[in-house]
Amino acid sequence: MNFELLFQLLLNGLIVGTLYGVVAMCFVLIYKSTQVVNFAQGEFLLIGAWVCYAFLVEFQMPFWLGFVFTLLFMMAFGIILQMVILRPMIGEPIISVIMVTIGLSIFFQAATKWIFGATTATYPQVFDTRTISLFGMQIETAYIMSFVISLVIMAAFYWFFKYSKLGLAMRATAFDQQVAQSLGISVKTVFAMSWAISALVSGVAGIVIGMVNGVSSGLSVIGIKVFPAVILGGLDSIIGAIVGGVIIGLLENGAEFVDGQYLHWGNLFSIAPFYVLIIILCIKPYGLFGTKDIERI
Amino acid sequence: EDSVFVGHLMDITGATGFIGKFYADGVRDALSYIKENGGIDGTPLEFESVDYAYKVPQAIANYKKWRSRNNMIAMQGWGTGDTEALISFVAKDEVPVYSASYSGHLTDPTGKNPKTAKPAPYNFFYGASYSDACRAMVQWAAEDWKKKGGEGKPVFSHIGDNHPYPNAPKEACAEYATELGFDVTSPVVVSMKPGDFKAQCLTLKEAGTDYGYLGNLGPSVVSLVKSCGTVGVDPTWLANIWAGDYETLKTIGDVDNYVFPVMTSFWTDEGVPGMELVRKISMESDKTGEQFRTHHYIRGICSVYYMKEAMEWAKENGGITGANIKQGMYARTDWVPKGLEGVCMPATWTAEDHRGINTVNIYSGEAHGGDVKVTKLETVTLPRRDDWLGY
Amino acid sequence: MAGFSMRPCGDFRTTYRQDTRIFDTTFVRNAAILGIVAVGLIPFVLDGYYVNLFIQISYFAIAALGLNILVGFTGQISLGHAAFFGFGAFASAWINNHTGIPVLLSIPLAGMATAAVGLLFGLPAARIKGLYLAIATLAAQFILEDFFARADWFTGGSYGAAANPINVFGYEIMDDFSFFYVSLFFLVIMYVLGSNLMRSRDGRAFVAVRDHYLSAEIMGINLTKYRLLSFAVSSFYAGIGGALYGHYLGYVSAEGFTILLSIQFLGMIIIGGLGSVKGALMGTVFMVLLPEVMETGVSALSVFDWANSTAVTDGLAYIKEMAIGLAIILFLIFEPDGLAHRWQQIRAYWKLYPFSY
Amino acid sequence: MSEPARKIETAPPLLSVNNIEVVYDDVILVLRGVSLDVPQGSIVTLLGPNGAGKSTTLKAISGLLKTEDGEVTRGEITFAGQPISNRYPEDIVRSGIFQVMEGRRIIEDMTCLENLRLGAYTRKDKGVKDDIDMVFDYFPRLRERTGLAGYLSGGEQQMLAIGRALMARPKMILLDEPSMGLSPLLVKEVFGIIEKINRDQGITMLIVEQNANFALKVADYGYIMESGKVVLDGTRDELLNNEDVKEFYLGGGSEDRKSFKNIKSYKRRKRWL
Amino acid sequence: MTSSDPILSINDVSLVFGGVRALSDVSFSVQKGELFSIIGPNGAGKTSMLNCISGRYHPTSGSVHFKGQDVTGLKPNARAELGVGRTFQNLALFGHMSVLDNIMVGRHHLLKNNFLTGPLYWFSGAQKEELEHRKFCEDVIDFLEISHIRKATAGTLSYGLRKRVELARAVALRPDLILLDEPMAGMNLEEKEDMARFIIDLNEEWGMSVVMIEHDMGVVMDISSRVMVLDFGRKIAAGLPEEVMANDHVKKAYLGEEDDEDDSVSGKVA
Ligand SMILES: Nc1ncnc2c1ncn2[C@@H]1O[C@H](COP(=O)(O)OP(=O)(O)OP(=O)(O)O)[C@@H](O)[C@H]1O
Ligand SMILES: Nc1ncnc2c1ncn2[C@@H]1O[C@H](COP(=O)(O)OP(=O)(O)OP(=O)(O)O)[C@@H](O)[C@H]1O
Ligand SMILES: CC(C)C[C@H](N)C(=O)O
Ligand SMILES: [Mg+2]
Ligand SMILES: [Mg+2]
Repeated sequence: MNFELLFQLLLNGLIVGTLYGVVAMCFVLIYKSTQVVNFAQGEFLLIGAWVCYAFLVEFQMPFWLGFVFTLLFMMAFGIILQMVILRPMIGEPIISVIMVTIGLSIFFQAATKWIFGATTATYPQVFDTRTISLFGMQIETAYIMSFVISLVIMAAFYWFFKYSKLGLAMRATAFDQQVAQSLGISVKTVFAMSWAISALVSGVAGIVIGMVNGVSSGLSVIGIKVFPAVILGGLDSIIGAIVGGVIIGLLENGAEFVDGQYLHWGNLFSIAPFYVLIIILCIKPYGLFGTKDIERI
Repeated sequence: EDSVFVGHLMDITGATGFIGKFYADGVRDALSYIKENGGIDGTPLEFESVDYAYKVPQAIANYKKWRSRNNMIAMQGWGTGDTEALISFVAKDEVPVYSASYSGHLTDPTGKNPKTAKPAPYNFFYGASYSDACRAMVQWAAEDWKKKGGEGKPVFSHIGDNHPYPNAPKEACAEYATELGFDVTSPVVVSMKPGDFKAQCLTLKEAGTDYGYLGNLGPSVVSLVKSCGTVGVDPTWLANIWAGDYETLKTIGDVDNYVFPVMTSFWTDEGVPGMELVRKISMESDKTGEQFRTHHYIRGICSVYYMKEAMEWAKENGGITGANIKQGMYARTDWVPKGLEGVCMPATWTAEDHRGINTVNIYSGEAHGGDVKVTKLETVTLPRRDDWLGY
Repeated sequence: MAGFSMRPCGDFRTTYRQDTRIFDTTFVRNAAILGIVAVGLIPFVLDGYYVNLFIQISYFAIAALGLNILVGFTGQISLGHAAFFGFGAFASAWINNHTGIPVLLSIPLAGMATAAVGLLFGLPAARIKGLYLAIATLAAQFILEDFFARADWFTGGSYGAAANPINVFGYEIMDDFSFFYVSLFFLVIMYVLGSNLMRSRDGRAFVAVRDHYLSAEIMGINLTKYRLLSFAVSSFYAGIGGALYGHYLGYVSAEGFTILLSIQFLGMIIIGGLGSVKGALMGTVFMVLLPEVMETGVSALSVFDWANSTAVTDGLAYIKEMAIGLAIILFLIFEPDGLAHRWQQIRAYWKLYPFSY
Repeated sequence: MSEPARKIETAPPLLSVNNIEVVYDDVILVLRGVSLDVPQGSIVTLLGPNGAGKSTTLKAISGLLKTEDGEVTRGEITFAGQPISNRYPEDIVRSGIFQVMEGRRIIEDMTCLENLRLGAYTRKDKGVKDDIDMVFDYFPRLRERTGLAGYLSGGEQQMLAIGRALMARPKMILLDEPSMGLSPLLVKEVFGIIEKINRDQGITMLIVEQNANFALKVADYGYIMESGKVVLDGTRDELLNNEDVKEFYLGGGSEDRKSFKNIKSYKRRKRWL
Repeated sequence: MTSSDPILSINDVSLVFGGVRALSDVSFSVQKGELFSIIGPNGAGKTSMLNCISGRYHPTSGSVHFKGQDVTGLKPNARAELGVGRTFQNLALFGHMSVLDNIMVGRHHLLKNNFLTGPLYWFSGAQKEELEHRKFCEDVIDFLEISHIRKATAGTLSYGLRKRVELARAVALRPDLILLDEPMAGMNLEEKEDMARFIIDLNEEWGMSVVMIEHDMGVVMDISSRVMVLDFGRKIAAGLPEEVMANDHVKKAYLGEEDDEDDSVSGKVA
């Protein structure tokens, strides 16, 4: 058994996993406040990454400015999207809303390809993407940064939902829109806020991934990849999202180890998380940290 | 017949759209150039280009539609998956298909090689098969290893998705590599969709790969090479033809040792007589004539022109039907379409052997900070071994 | 209390039998039969293009009905329907290729095999609910897709498998014209069976489980059994649809059954109307015709000169995709309950007209 | 029972519903011309059989109809002089009307405390903490229930729902069957509290109730609805003395009440129309 | 009316949720043909008791015997087949089904057709069977006077109507023991009188044993044969209605002192 390789793979899994975790958190945010599973999550990342790219390359902005502009753009994007598309869906069956996000995903997938092309684009070296060596493993500084960012975002989200009034309102809205409205909560505002925050955070994640791997339409597959992460952690748990993300990251890399060294099946890397997902769900039907449905009658 | 109809399947928006667009533009421009300039010896040419997004069922549905509605005579295709799926259909319907799939499986028209699962009598492509191109590069690599003074056996790995296109040369090339004294590892599976491939790179590192065959293309290859760069893995990459071009290298940004095959002249090459026609064709979609074209674009033109000349032969020999076009493909040896001299390489198809081209130009590319440099390494001419026919 | 008796004045029912019919009135039933006959004339009137569209509609609609039984009627969202559809296609091809059982028989057999696989992947449904289950089915989707690409013995691996044409009494159904009738036959049979299921005991149990599983259980419904059963029935439909598809195309490719197709199936039933038998059909028609209409729209543009430069034609490929996404969005914004619901409202309106309130 | 109610006749109506018609789902007509007035500071009760449209009337006022595909198609609702028909529920809450919905509808996956804090969602002032204590004083048993509200018993949930309304400190509360599911002791308490709130805080109340005895005890004025129409209205005393009301809603005083056991035939359903 | 063999007997049932003791060592039995009422303050554990009987909750300790058989470990659906039907405090109808279908679901365990015979409707006897049972359901509908809403979607009905449909659904099960959780909540006097009549008929004419939770003391006093009082999960009294009402503890914890009444609804009423 090659421990060094295993160790490096797991380290890699940890780092990639936190990134999954951040994207997963964006999912959870939307879900927690609107009960909507956002199938366009991957496209949010993509849009964030492309827009930042455009600011940096087309408009030649310095990185910090482009970054801030991207965040502003993403926020506006989230709000406008909610106003135009999702607001009319308030009160409609959840599954219809989910289908709408699928429609959005199709739409943005094509739109970004059209506008930005199907080629992979590389960020200019504005930001230091040096690698540092950690335990004999090369690590991108950007990934380390994302690791820190994720922890910060996670803590912020946790506080937000537990203690802030808007956070409470979001949970109430998710539970029952009619009741929330009867309490004077503007479902529209709540939705707009959650989409805005989610879009913003997705944008950050998109930029981080883009800096390391380049931007291309393929980036949006992350949107599907984090499903297992979200579910493992529990759909409505912020901490669960991070833990789920890390587990998936570790699992992928662990599977690669087993596959590459022993089995040689070839695809364990991408398929193993799904087997594990089913097994874990059978043991813990609400993921690791998800709240149980109240089954009272 | 008052006109001939050619169906054109292209992938612009699908998984291979990144490169598919270049090739599709070549085919489209060539077809409309022919259409506007006299058709097939006076017979008007009709064509329809459909973006099937690299989806096999969509391709088959379109094929059926063209057969029933447009009386399609011949087809310009794209992917390995769809072309291989259509083998029996086109054989039965006698529709010659010129695809951009250089799968070796399409080169045995009669099933002469006992290993051939399905004879492919109506399939043609312009270029060396994926298998032959890989063999040529492996052959080059064997010498390169010696020249560099490498110790022991060099290690070779196939890297690609579990998908007809990357799979096509998998066994053939590994077999030849073993024959040449390589240590061949088990293939490393990397998705055709881009992502973070550091895990797979670590596997390559562990295996000690010296020469890695890249079976995928575009964004996926870019991700892989970049990921490997970050974990400090840099074997000599042997890319398949679709993964080797200026754009890809530029996107990777920083890479040495990137080897790939080429089948035509480059857009920037000077003093090639046939480039005049290529530039005219390019004006079809780019009035300025300034747009840079990749060699995939140019291969698209060659593919159309072989079809065009075979059709002209058919017209003189009993009318433009599928069966006659097929005969037309066998009518010449060391064949270069008129006006494309120096652009397309001399090709020979026979009724028993559809390996039109067995010569591979091997190039090497490197990129530093986005500046790309491409140099020619060698031209390898492979023997037409019978046991290599059809795979 | 208006609105509770939405049937024409003068239509008084005297027996319960009249009240449990699939079609409300004799008139509607006759209209439906007439409709089927009219559809049967399509190949004589319209060209191959439409025949082909109809065939697509039939195999997709069969599978969509299956998905609606699972999602719409039993309330278990599945993101893996395409994989079951694919399994049916491979299974039927395999059965026919390897045992020589005639295609017409291998299709239902493939349905059963798919039902078994569906049951297997449905097992977690005994414990998992809601979106968690939805994602578990997503796992099923990827696991099966991986299986298709890997199981050379069964699917031909990444190269796919050939599927023989249907053979009826020694006559090979090769062309769309005759395949049309085969698919019409299957469509009608499967829809009649589906309607009957939904108005009898087990169909009601499905809906009860969806609407309130806790009280359903107390009413004597075995939750585990029905959750699994709906997976099996749904996969059976998917299998039949898939098998038809395979034999129609003549070739089954491991790539054809992606998550995108699963999503398309979901789109069909959501747009058609969840929990409605005819909704599944309506939604399928919508989803099959949508890209065609977009395509036609786009090619209609080519009469303009500006629309013929490659820049624009390439753009149009994307515009077409975008338009499909947009059409789904717009449709759901304006018609979130689906076509079947609107249909009901239109009918209610006309029946009560002019006293529409 | 003789002390005259406050001078409600002269007070301008805080809420007035004017001949409204409500349609569900574009086709189902449920209210066919309902009018009622709720004077400032009064308690008005709305009685009627199941399915009469009482809850619908309340939802029309609070704007929650929208969420059920319902719509006010004719008529006007004005609150404090402003038209509010078909406005968004959150705006209506902000303007001072708070509805306690039928069937409690608490947020099950939150604690009592969080539910109460949500009641005060529209408030900007600092008094929220004190008001939470006030609610806990009204309903002491809620203080001890620290788990998720979904696990509370039915009655406890009802208390929480009323408490949550108080947290909003509205001008007017619409109560949909507040006594439903409460033990007799609590029913008394709740009505006591309702009255106290009305008296101490001057909050106007519109109460839909089935327990007509209690409702008419606290109410100043009452309306009776059937099949989407108001069929009878009057002051408390008028209604208490109406023969039909006595027979169908009050059961004719507690002494000569006939036993439920002895009702041998079903009531013919009384129609005022 | 009552015979002496118990149809239901509850032996020392306790139920604990985390820290909450919803039931502590409750025992009682219901005789065949009895109309047994459970009363008690809110949160006393009444609904939890019904849930233990119908199988939604499994007691932490103690046992439930139905018709002499130990059913403690059985699932709810198995108990339904043995003949336990119930209604719910918080409505639990199948909201998107018609009233008729809701009631037909009650017949589930009595129907024989299944997913194989159902689709072959006309040929497998499924139709015949459905229609037979439909007739029974119509009788229940007539009995409960809800024929005008037969085709309505259950979810759109008003609260009171839904309660009635729930009762109909439970009756359609043809249970030997029917559990009613506050069947009269949300009804006015007139409707309560009707409901009381239905329940008495179910008990006397249809021969069902009834366990009922109800807060309306008038109804409980008048129609039940025996009453049990729960408080904080404990049984604090049981017996004939008059006996129970006379119990001091019950008066205080549940009814509130009689003479306090006018004070609590003070002011103008006084
Ligand atoms: N969302 C809806 N869609 C269609 N019809 C509805 C809807 N909500 C209520 N109705 C109908 O409107 C009528 C009045 O209902 P409402 O709930 O207002 O009655 P209610 O007077 O509150 O009765 P209850 O005392 O039983 O609560 C009923 O016939 C009901 O079926
Ligand atoms: N599933 C559960 N989890 C946690 N606690 C529960 C659960 N079910 C009931 N309880 C608790 O058990 C106690 C008894 O509840 P139950 O519903 O049986 O009361 P009840 O007597 O029916 O009251 P009510 O008359 O108000 O309906 C309550 O304090 C409740 O919070
Ligand atoms: C991947 C692509 C470049 C398509 C290629 N022609 C194939 O063989 O599939
Ligand atoms: Mg009501
Ligand atoms: Mg209770």
